[in-house]
Amino acid sequence: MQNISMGQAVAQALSEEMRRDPSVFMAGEGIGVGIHDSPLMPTYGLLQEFGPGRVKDTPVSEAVIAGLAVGASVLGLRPVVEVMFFPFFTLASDQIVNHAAKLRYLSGGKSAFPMVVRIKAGAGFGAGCQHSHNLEAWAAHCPGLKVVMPGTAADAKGLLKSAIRDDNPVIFIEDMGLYFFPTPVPEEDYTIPIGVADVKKPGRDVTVVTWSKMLGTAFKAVGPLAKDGIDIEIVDLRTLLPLDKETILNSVRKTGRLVVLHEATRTGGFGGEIAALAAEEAFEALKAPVKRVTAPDIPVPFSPPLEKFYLPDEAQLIQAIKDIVKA
Amino acid sequence: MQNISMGQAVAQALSEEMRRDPSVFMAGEGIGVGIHDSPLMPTYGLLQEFGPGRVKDTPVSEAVIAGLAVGASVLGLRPVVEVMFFPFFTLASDQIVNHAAKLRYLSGGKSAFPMVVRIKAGAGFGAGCQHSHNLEAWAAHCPGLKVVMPGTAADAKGLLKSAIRDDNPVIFIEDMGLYFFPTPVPEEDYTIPIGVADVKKPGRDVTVVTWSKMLGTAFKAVGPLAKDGIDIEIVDLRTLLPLDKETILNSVRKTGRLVVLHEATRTGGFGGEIAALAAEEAFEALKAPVKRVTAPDIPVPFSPPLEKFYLPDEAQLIQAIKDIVKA
Amino acid sequence: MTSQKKYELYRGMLLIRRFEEKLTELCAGGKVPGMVILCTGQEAVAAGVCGALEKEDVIISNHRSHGHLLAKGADPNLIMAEIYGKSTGYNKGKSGTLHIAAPEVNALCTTTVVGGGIPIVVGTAFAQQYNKSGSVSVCFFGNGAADEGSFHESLNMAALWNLPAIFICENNVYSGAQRMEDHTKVKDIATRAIGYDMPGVVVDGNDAVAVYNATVEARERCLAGEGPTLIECKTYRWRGHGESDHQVYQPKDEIACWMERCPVEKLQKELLDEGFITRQEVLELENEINKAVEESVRFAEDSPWPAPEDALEDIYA
Amino acid sequence: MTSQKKYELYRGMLLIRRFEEKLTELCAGGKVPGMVILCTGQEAVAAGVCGALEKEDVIISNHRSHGHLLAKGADPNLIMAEIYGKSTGYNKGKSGTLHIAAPEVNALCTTTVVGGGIPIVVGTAFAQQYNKSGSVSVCFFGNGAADEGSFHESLNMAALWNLPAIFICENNVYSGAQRMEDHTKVKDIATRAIGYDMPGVVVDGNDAVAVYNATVEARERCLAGEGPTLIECKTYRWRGHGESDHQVYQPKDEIACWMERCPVEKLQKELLDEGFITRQEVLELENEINKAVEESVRFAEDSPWPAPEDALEDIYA
Ligand SMILES: Cc1ncc(C[n+]2csc(CCOP(=O)(O)OP(=O)(O)O)c2C)c(N)n1
Ligand SMILES: Cc1ncc(C[n+]2csc(CCOP(=O)(O)OP(=O)(O)O)c2C)c(N)n1
Ligand SMILES: [Mg+2]
Ligand SMILES: [Mg+2]
Repeated sequence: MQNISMGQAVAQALSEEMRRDPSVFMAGEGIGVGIHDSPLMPTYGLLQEFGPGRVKDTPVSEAVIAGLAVGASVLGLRPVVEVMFFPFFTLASDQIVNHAAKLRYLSGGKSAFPMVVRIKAGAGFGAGCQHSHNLEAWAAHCPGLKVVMPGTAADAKGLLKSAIRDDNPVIFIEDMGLYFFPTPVPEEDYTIPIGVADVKKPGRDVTVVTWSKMLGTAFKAVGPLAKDGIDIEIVDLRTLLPLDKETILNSVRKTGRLVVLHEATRTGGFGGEIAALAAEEAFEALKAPVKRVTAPDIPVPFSPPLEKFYLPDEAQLIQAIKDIVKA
Repeated sequence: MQNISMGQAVAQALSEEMRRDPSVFMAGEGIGVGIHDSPLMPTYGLLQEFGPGRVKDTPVSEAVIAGLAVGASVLGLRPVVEVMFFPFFTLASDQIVNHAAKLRYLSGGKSAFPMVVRIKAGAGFGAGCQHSHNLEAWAAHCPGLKVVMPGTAADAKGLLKSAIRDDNPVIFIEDMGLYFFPTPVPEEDYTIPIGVADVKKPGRDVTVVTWSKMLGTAFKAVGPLAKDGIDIEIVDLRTLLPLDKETILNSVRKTGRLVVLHEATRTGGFGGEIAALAAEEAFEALKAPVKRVTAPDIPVPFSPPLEKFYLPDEAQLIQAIKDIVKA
Repeated sequence: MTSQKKYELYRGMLLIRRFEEKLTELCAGGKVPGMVILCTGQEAVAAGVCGALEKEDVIISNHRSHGHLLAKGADPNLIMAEIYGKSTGYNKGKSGTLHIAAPEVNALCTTTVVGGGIPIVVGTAFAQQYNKSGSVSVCFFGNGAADEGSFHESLNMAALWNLPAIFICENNVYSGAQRMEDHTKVKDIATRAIGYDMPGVVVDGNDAVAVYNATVEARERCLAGEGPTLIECKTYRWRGHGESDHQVYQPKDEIACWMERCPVEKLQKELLDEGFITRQEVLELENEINKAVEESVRFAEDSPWPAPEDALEDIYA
Repeated sequence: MTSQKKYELYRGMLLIRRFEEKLTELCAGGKVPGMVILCTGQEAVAAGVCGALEKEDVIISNHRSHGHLLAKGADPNLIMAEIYGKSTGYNKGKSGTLHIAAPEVNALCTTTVVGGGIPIVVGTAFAQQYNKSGSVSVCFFGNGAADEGSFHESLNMAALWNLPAIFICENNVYSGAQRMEDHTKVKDIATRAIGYDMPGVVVDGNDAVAVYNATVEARERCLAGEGPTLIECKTYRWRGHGESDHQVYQPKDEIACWMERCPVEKLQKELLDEGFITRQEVLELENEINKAVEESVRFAEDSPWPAPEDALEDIYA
């Protein structure tokens, strides 16, 4: 088992898939020659290995980067393109939502669009709201897309391989907060299925459904809560679309309590979907109100104390859990 | 009381506001000289009355149409711009989400962006998924925006006037299914406050939260359910952001049962937010599982029987209500 | 150009014309659902461009697609059935008139998002270059679409990478109800090619032979690795934006003037003048084509509707 | 240009230079949060453009904004405090270095979405035209931004409507780590103006006087109702894209060569040669400016952080 960061795990998945399958190529702004020459970054070293024919630095043109993937994939290539930061998803969204997600349907099932859009996400870098704005709820509201958001380096590697081998457009969202800390990642070639949530920690009292960087926040709450005799079950969604309802519902039916934890802002966030699911399909099992722990409904502010205030933390999670265990 | 369609009610609000306030202007594709020369359309007659200086036909350029509104509003004008169909919101979304919604925050409260973006929405016209795709959940997930989606012509008039007078960016979503049927609309100048839901029909047994065209579908369920002794309360959201939680919660606390009805696809739809709200804050009052009646998770298909299948209808609503009244 | 080739272009245009005239009739009779958008008067663009392509060349089309599809060799029956929304249509009724894809003839994607196809053709051309497939990609779009940001990003990238792409701007004077001078100040869209260091060509879009020749040249450039070309075809939309548009903003004499320059009649006259066909043969051809069109309507009308639950299929591969 | 005016431009450039050199130092010392992006070497663009504007003229800036803001007359203290994220900053710490708005001097919006400001300047210029305010709007953006769709849509609309807008493309050779030839085939971004029937001008972006003159002319066109101008200022980024960029892709001799062409020294030399200032006065000015910069740092460091809950404010008007 190697110890590598999520950035490195992504780079490993990319390079292994590119070696395996010559139809895989990459495109994006500065994915080859970049302004961050760090081996922790997710496309580090790929230009050197695969050359400019397969690792394409592009103009700053998000719409055509996405369109490039749509067109190349319908002819059978497997593009992996990058949207540098999540707010720029807006600029690519017509191609992704109205084209990548819909053109197979519009072909009556004749065509396929095996493409991956990698997106860098997450607040916490002092970059402000035009660089940090988690919009996974947008992508997850678009039938035809798959939406993946790994919470560990090991998951990222296996899920990205699945995404590249998938015959559908996959939005693969990488929280930059996970890029820099090494964790154990298997060395071999493995895939993790898209559409399957993972119970990262079994528990008795409360189900915490979360994804991406917030998985770490959930784990930080385990110890303090255990001291109070509260045993949480952590369900890492990993894939938002298609949603693994069974794993969520089984957990909620077992614990009878649900807290959803995500970094995105609250209103209209994907946490609503999870809470709704429980209220619809695990209602009889629920012993207490559902809770969502999320960012407040504000843009991500720049100043360190403000940005810290923005990000949900384990204290808020612990409080929410205690509230409903008491209830 | 006049009998006019929602298209006419919108046109009336626009012309009255333009007469009242010279800082109001309009821009959009074919809002002046249009391919539909019908008096039922929402911008009919405005070019004649106000001239090409205030009713600006634009190139087919959604990003700059939205940017025009951002820039003009920060200098104190009150632009009302149009996005022709909801899927093209994607093309304007960087300007709307990363700029209109955030620039006030980024100015530290120094600047204001009093602009309205009108969007034509709704399936049912045989135009297919690149013209019909309700994305209100996207807009409602963006702090800094207000999101309004009227369900009657009378509401449209009063809400649009409020939107134009509001000092914030307002996304005003008009379902084209309401454009063509006359209903009573007060003749005088009136506003309806943004952020206030409306109990369109009080009832005892089940709360139905809905908005836009689906309000009519909810009303179609009233009679048949009454025959079975079920009395529904219909809450017309009217505004999705800011969300009138109190009205929703009061109703749910009273009836103990909630069904959310919307036209957009299910997963990630704004119905999740409403269901989550109930599961969080009216949990004790809930007597039965929450239900969502929505379109299935598919793009809007073209063929009439398929498109009909797509649209949620009163039969589905009635079934959902009966299911939870029995439960 | 050989007379034989000219005859093929003529024949192709005639099919498009009659197919769409039938649609006008069907729309007036309320026979087809949704909004139907025709290219009547613009047939020379579809015929001239597609006449210069090989089967494996890709086309990406827009809302005004019937001509492109027919010229690329798509089956009129399957197009008509799709327009009707029948299960036998090219896309099982999911697309309707606005987004027909016919991968069978490499009409890979049709998008009704104005400008939406231009980035996609960058992708298909990239795949052709990447695979050294010796084929090219063509995107059809209107003068209005040339104002979309996607046009700009796409032409820049295509030029930068020398992609085998041909950008066909079908300038029919209007963009919706807006005339060219109401949506851009520039006189020729082709001028914009300079901004990407790409050749930009203006051709008479009512002359199928001129369109054909320009396309052949652009295709050769593509295959020689010299990159993309922007071809602006000046033409005119005889009918409204769609069949429900009453054309109140289109001057009657302007329409009349352009009808004088009918691209189908032009080629017919040349072929008659050259003695390649006789009046009798024209009548026979008309007859044959009318039959094919009638047959497509019969096929569509006799075809079953999709079952409602079919709507749930074809989302994921 | 009068020597007095030239002196003002020189003085403005010197302030920008020293202000940003200080930021380089602060970043290296880990004193300021987030990613700081400097315009060192490009000062002549900010100074030349803003020197030609009146107070009521609007500027819309981008991620490389400090120069624009200072040249437009923004307060160094409030900029520095904002960069530090302090409550006394222009935007109470909500913006940081990347999106500073200083409505006080009509630096209305700064957006770090590449190309995002270009549509906005169409809006401000429209408002000025609508209100017959006799002022103009200027948008600063880079060579990279000129590939975004927003550039295209905006220039087309601005030209179509004859808006009083000036588009300043600050071509510093790079777009992130990509050189100009890696992101577009065209040699001069200004060429693209032809595609909108708009004047496109190339100027030496290291010559504040040339930039000033081009802006004056463009501004006069605006005010005469003759519409917008695209001005491309050829310049160079001495430092990395941001302060954390180690410039591995920027050839050392290229940097050295451009440092030879320092815009600040150029004007200083001219003023000395003209005898308008003496070496002594230069030293005094340096001194004064260094003090102002130090003062801005002191102001920022002494200022309080915003309270966490302040994050909840300023969303809605
Ligand atoms: C992104 C987008 N905006 C607006 C529309 C509505 N619309 C459909 S066709 C059209 C005009 C397009 O004009 P042009 O590109 O010249 O094509 P033409 O219809 O003339 O063939 C418009 C505005 C659309 N379908 N997509
Ligand atoms: C829409 C968008 N895409 C990508 C980025 C990341 N990014 C920031 S600056 C930059 C390069 C811009 O180059 P240029 O416009 O030439 O400006 P310069 O940095 O050289 O001043 C990129 C790609 C961004 N901020 N916004
Ligand atoms: Mg046209
Ligand atoms: Mg640059």
